[in-house]
Amino acid sequence: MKRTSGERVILWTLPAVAVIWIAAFFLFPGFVRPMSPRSSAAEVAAFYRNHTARIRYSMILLNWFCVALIPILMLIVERMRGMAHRTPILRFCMIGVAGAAPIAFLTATVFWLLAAFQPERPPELTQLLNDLAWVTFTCGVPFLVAQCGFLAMAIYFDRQDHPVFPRWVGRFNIVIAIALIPAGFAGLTKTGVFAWDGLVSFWAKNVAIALWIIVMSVVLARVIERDADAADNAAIAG
Amino acid sequence: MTTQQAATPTAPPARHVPGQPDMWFFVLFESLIFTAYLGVYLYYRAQHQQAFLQAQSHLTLWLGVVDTIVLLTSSWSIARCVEQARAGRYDVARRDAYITAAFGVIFLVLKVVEWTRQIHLGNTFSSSDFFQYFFFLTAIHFVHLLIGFVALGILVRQLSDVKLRSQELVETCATYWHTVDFLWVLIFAVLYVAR
Amino acid sequence: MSPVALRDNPKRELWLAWGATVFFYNLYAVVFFVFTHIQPPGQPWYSPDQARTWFSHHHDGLLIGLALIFVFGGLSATSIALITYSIRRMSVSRAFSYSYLIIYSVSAVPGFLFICVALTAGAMRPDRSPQLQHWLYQLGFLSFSGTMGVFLIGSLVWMTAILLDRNGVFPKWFGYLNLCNALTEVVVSPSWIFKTGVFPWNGLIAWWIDVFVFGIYTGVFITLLRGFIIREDFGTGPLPPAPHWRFWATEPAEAGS
Amino acid sequence: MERLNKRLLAVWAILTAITAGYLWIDHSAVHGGRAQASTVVTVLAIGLATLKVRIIMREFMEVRRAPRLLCRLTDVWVVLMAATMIGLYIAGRILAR
Repeated sequence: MKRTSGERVILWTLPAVAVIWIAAFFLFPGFVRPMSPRSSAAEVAAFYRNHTARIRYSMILLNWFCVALIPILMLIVERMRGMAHRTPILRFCMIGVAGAAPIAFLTATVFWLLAAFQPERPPELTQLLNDLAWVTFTCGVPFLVAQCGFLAMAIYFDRQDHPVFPRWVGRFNIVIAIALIPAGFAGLTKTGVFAWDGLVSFWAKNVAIALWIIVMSVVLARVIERDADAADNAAIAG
Repeated sequence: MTTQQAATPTAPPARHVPGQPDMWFFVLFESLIFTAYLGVYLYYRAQHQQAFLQAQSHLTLWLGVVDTIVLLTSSWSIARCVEQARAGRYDVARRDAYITAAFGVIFLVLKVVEWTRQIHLGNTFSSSDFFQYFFFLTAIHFVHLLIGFVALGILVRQLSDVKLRSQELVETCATYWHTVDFLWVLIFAVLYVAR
Repeated sequence: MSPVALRDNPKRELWLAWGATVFFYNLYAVVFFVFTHIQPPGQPWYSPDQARTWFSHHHDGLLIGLALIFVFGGLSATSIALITYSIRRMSVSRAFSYSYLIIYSVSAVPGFLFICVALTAGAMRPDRSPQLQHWLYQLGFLSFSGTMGVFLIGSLVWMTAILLDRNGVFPKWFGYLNLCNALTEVVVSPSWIFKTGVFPWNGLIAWWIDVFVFGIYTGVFITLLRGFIIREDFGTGPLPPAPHWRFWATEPAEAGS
Repeated sequence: MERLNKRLLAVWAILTAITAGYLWIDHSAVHGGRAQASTVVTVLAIGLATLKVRIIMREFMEVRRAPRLLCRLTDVWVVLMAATMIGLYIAGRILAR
């Protein structure tokens, strides 16, 4: 007997978290028009001096909420119990990467906050912290790529009459994984679509993450409703 | 799943591996690692003899000799312990295990005293090449000895609990303890006596 | 094995995780030794100028090689998951398996992400001031080597599980090999103290003997995991011995008790 | 009252005597109040130590009652350890010249 009590509560934290994330995203002045890796040290330092407050508050917010997706991921992991798998190994893979990805993002926020903590420090130091933050944020995709890959594989192997997730969700995860991969190469160039402010490494990557969260939460909501209804019916019948 | 293995003390067969054969894998592998550590030390020592000799003169040889004899005595005790356990005299065996532990503790205390003395003399982990090796080798051996107390704990539990008693495990733990002993014999020779 | 056979094979998930593990360790070796030349490690005693030269010298290799780690690094989870599963198959509490899963998953971030970030940041701007390049250089190598100690507890968790296990999932000697590995992992920590001699991050004792032991350990556990998958019967009792090759298969002790 | 195992006592006495013998070796290595580098002393120290290791393995660790494979394996190991250590020491001395 699956214990599903409270899963709706966890699911409904997502809209709240999404609002906070979107707010933080627009509050951080370096995201709306992504900071360029071509900026000189002086420009970067000026940026941190001019926007100190917005950088601090947005990053503190992200610092609090970067782990907020973990409960949602655990909902997915719990759904994976119902899949037609022989072993829990893909669940273990998911749990493994679910913890590492937010910690990587947390590290990036620490660098941003550190740069904004003392904007009057020598410009080169500010630029160094800024580089570390952006490299961690942009290139730090390994756990997300693997997460999509593991989930796609789990859905592919879920061969039963009523699979937990529809088959297209697996293919969707592959597409997202592919969209995330180029960001790993952002260190190779400072210009063009592959640079950390570029179309591929910034926009495609972050839109892909947003899309993944939206689509997966809708899919998850449907599955959870279905399970909850089934549980209710069983309770009535019993 | 719930029943424990029923190990009754029996006379040893003509030729048998003392303890789990698997522990002998550890003995041989760990000896190789220590041989590598000691070999690296001897190689560099031979190239910088005066510096090593000068630093080595701060060690007290008789303290090292006492250390060695203390550990040898603990090894002797645990060897007796194994024999007594095999003969089914578990109370005597347990007493021998406690004697082993006591000598082990004496060794640990002597080591801490020696380290403290050297640090007061200004010889620390980062003060000279010789003392790098000295502190590294004695410390990593110290850690092995601490794990030896875990092994002794398992051994005493085997001797105390009628349901658990496994001569194989007693011998396995003793084999570990002897390994810690003979590794010290090697460390002592190259740190205190080698010139 | 053909794809069709794999689809119906009840062990497909295990074999895929095993294959991914082999792929990951090989990729790691190729990236670190061939592409980036992070191994053998750079000299710990480098001056700021030498560190800066090191970055410009290895510029392309570092960026391409580390990008590969950024893309495939998440596959490290497969070996952790497989080992977690193997511990769950033992007759010990699941607390052991979950401890192993958490310890190794969390260690991945300082274990390999920090060095990738630090060295990528350094290679991206080879014209940065030597002092800062020097700092990135040290951050990279020390976060990579100096944090090996976290695997001490992880190895001991696995060791304890193997030694207590009555299902014969792994031979006991491998349990003791875990102890050997754990004790060499802590030997790397003097790299926080020394720049020359045998104890820095490229030292003979602190690094190479440890890498040698870790290499043997990794090779052995990948082989043993293969044997484990072959023997796996999806039950809860003692694992049956390997069908043909009995080299690593300890007899399931106390079977039927 | 259990009987004292005379064999183990003798082994312990021999091992302790060899250990005490190091004091004499050390004494002989000092010339004019200062310790001198000496290959003889080093080789002797390693040789005696590995001899002690073999005695510990044979008697205390009961290898003498173990299958021949383990007897031979441990003997090979003792030789291997001694040869590696002495070899590296001598290699270091040769390279130092």
